[in-house]
Amino acid sequence: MSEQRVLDEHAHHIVGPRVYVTILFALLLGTALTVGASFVDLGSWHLTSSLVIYWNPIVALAIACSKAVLVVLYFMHVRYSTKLTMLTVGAGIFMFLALVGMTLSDYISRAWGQW
Amino acid sequence: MSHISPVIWQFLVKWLTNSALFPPEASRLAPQMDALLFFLILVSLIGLTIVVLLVVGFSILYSKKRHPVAVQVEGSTLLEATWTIIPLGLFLVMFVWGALIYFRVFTPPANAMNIYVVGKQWMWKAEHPGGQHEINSLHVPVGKAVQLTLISQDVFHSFSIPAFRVKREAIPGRYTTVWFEATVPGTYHLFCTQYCGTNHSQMIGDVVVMTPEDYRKWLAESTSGMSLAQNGERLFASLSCAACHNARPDARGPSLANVYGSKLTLSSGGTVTADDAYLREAILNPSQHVTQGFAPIMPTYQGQISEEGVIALLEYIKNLNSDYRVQQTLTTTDLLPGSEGKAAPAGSKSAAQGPAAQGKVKP
Amino acid sequence: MSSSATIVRLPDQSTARIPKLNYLSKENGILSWLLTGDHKRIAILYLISITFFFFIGGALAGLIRLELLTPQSDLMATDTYNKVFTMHGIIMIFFFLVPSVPATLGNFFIPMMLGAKDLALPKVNLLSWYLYMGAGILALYTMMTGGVDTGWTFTTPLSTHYVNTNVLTTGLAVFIAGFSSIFTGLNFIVTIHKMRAPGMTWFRMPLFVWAHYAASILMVLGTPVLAIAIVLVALERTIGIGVFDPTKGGDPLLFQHLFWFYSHPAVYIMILPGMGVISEVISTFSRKRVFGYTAVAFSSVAIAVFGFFVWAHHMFIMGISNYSTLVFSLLTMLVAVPSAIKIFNWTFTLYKGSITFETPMLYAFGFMGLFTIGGMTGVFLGTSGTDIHLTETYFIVAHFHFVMVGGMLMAFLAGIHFWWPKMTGRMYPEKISQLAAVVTFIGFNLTFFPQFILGTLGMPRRYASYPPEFQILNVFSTAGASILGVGYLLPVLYLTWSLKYGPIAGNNPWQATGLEWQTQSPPLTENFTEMPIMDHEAYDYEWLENQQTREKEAEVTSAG
Amino acid sequence: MPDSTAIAQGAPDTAGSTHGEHPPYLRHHFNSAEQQADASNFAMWLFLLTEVMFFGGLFTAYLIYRNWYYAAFVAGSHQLNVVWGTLNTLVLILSSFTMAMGVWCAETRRRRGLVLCLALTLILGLGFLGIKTIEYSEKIEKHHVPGAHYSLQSFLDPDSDDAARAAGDKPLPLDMARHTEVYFSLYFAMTGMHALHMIIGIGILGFMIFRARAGAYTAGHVTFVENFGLYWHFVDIIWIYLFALLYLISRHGT
Repeated sequence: MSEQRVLDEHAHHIVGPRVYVTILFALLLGTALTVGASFVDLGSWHLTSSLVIYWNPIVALAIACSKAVLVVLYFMHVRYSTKLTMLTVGAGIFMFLALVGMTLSDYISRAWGQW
Repeated sequence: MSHISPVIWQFLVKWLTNSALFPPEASRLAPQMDALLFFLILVSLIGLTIVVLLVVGFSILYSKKRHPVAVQVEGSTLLEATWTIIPLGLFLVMFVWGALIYFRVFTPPANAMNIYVVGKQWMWKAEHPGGQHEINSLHVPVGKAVQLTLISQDVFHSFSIPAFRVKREAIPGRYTTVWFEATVPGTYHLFCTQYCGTNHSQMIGDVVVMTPEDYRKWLAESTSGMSLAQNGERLFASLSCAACHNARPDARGPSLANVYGSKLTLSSGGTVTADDAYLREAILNPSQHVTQGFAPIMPTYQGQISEEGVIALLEYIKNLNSDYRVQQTLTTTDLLPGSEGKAAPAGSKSAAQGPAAQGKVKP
Repeated sequence: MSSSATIVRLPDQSTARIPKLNYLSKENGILSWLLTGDHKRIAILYLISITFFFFIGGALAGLIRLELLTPQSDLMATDTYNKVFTMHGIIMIFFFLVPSVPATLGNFFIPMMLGAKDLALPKVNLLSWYLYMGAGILALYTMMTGGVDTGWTFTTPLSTHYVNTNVLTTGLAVFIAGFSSIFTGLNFIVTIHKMRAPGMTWFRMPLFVWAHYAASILMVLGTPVLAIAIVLVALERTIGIGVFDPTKGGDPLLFQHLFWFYSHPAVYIMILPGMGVISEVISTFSRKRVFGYTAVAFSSVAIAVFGFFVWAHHMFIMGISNYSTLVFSLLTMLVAVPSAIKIFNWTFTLYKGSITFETPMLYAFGFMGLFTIGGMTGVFLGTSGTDIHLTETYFIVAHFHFVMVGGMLMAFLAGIHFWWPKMTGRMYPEKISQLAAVVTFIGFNLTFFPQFILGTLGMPRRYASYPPEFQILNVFSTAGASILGVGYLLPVLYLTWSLKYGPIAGNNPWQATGLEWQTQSPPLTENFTEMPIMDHEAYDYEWLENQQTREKEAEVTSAG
Repeated sequence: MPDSTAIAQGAPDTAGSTHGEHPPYLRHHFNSAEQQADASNFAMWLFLLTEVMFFGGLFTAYLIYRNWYYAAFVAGSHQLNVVWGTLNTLVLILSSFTMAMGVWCAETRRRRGLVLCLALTLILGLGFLGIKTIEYSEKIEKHHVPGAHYSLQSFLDPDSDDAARAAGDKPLPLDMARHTEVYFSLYFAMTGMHALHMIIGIGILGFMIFRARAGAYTAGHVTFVENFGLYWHFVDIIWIYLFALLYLISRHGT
């Protein structure tokens, strides 16, 4: 990307249109996939009589996550930015999971009855 | 002492003579709870003494007068490890000990007698299996394990008997249980300790612990004529539950005889124990609790039965150990005044709206 | 006291002058304050406003104590009483305790301690003060127009369906106040990461800054969850959505999960900055580097991290699963450890020091005693077994007042007395301030210690009337409260007095080592004449002495 | 999002003109333009952190009730229009792309390009809100807004409802049907919060276009554009999840 001069306040890497276009198409593809997947029954996996894993939600979430990751890494430049930024993103994800996980743990274990 | 104001002096005397510093121990659990409590107090006192002694001691030894020039000390890994590990160890002991007590308080013994308690703004309603109702008071026999099944009709309440060292929240829409075994006859405080609105501080009462014979006497003279189970039976009939829940070969609902406490397999595949909580859910949200082999056709009774009504039904189902009774109720249904307990048409939202969800069935 | 018993070194009053050019004299006029970007001026704005709210909350506390003087609810009707304690809680927590040390002392001194000219985002800093004031005024308006009686915890379904008081406006006030503290915390984190002077490595920062860093993390990550919980309560009240409504299939306990996810870390937001103050004070008045600097620094971070995973210990008897109870009880035990570490490290900072007993040090001692009690009684409540008996009684009231009032407020006063000469350039009368410290300590214990006994006896909290046998202890408590009130009024009086008549303090009256003391007091708007270089560890008293001798030599040579 | 405007230390007129050698947009309390840029960028990330936790509460509630009332959630999601939903997802992704391009234009000092990109982003954002309005009005007509007027009709009697019939829904038992209200509570809470963020973003976009035409962001100081870009992408990410969780629970026959 020869024509880009690095600006005085930007030591950091400038992401160019080529990357953005690629990501755009990846995201559009992901959307198509997830909509498509939701119309097919991907079946389930019976671990026990009570514990059953359904694939549809898992696939949907997996696609959503990969789309999110693309946006974060390229549109939001995390891939090219400092450790600190990555750490911040990591902290966000971690606390989010802590909130969801630890709250859910209560609800799940309530179903186990008294003891 | 003459220079102390007479008022304060009076207070001191009164306090020292007739005001306790520690609540009475009136349940089997209380001494165990207090043992832990004293252990905690002891540890705290020791810790506090250590800190205070060190602070005071250092302040005297190393005051600027005595010790004009400070000696820089970077720190000591050994010391820091000590006061990291020792407290941690103590805390873990407290955790385990506390957990054991917690287990005890919330796991009632099998032979416990069950009393239902419904909390509502701002009163406690106790329902004895014998059909005795009481408000803001609870009569229990001495030396018998008593299990309370608590539920709230509106907001969070909390059922607290300090002398027994037990406390449990009454939650809207869910049963909670706690148990105790009173050891000393007498009258004790009963508080609502979860803030529940304007008259929170008036939601108090007495727990009366009686000798077995007194208790029997009390039961006899305060009975309402019909037991909870009998009320339940009438309700069972008037809601014509027996139309499906009769043990006939073509019955559309499972037989309820001896169902209580049994393991059920649900149409969803999971298995559950048919306890109070499950039966309550099965009445109010049936479609999530369909027994295997039956169609999800049972209508919901959400908003049509009062909590007392549900409790009566539970008592009936609990005591239902033969299908014969059901057949009887089935035939006696038409004898009952049909109006009674005839609920609003299913699906009427207004009935389910928030505080309006008071039952129309008063046995 | 004799000169050897103090380290206070004031300049010669006959010649000393307050520097002509400083952040107070830079500009004049009300606008120069309302539109300022200067962290020091914003800190002063905060100081004034939180003092105002503190005394409103205090007045409400006075009413509560008066009502409880007698067993019957005779001073006011029960619902009035409920409104009073609710507003007391909301004002004290969201409008005093949370912003108290960070927004005033933190705002003022974090940039100076780091050798920066200002916080990273001055406009955001000002914005957060405006948000705070807006929220505060809204809360006061709510109080004037009928108040709210849900208790500061907004417990559903009480707050959504069973009260018809101003829950919405109060909720909005708390929501806005929350964003104010989010922006403060955000500002601190950015400043600490990006604005440190050359040589100011992480492990050369004063522990005050470490403590604020930890607290800021909690503010940034915790507060939004409270915000969304309040939004949902508002929606449930207005259009009647069913997220927390048991009659629609919602779970009222979910609200408490979300609420306590913020409100438990919030107590660390409140106490951590106070701990930071104590570290500074203890070190300065015993002329010693804090014992085990790294341990204290990391214990702050540890508290912040563990603090996020213990919230459900507020719900042990409220119907969370027994398995969760075990997990959360265990984690609660873990979070208690770092606090113990801090206490002992402070204690051993005194060891082989050269201790003097100026007012800030007295408050610090008070803090250590009271916080130890408060912390230990916290373990009583974290222990799932005893929690059953003690929770929701006056024991819990006493516990968090020992931590919040006995701990945080003592620390706040210690900090105010410690940095007052730097903020105003003037000294306060030492004797009377020491008296105030002692009065506060006595009054506090008399007020809140009886409440431990009351709680153990089983007296429930939030009761307008109570069984008569509890009266004596309540009378003690009320008597103590009045003494406490005096203890809090005194500083206001003599500190205001000192603004005009106090002796000139000079740059470094305590001989403290922090960068903030190495510049004039009151400081310049840009804090330092030239960017300071941090060439020594924190709390390096040798460095300070060499520095001073060097300065003296310089004067001598310039004079000769 | 009031703080991103506050973060903008961009305006040349508010420059610390005292330091001659420094670029005009450098605020006096920073030592270098790079420090200033890093600081505001980091601040923006921290703000997004708070946003994550803000939505975190909603996602927690969603997961709990979805597990409890799965059937109700499926029936509820069948009331949403996948076509509109997908269209909105595409619109938002496209707007994210134009925003990213805008940042690039600013970084490489293309004024025209920047204005164009921002304008496109704005239009797409408005398009998103427009479609959302259509969807909301459908819900209002069907009385699927939680509260006093909530109607269970489409769930008790799916044949009376096109969407439900199309999805081949079976009638829900009354108790489960009632729980669809929880689903729609969460639907409106989540999409509503998201839409609110969009509206704020569009407001800021308008302000930015105005400034960009004056060349404010193409003179080397692009922090504000970049920070806003971060915000916009974040809002995009939230929608990516909302779309998957609210619209696509189960589209195949149950």
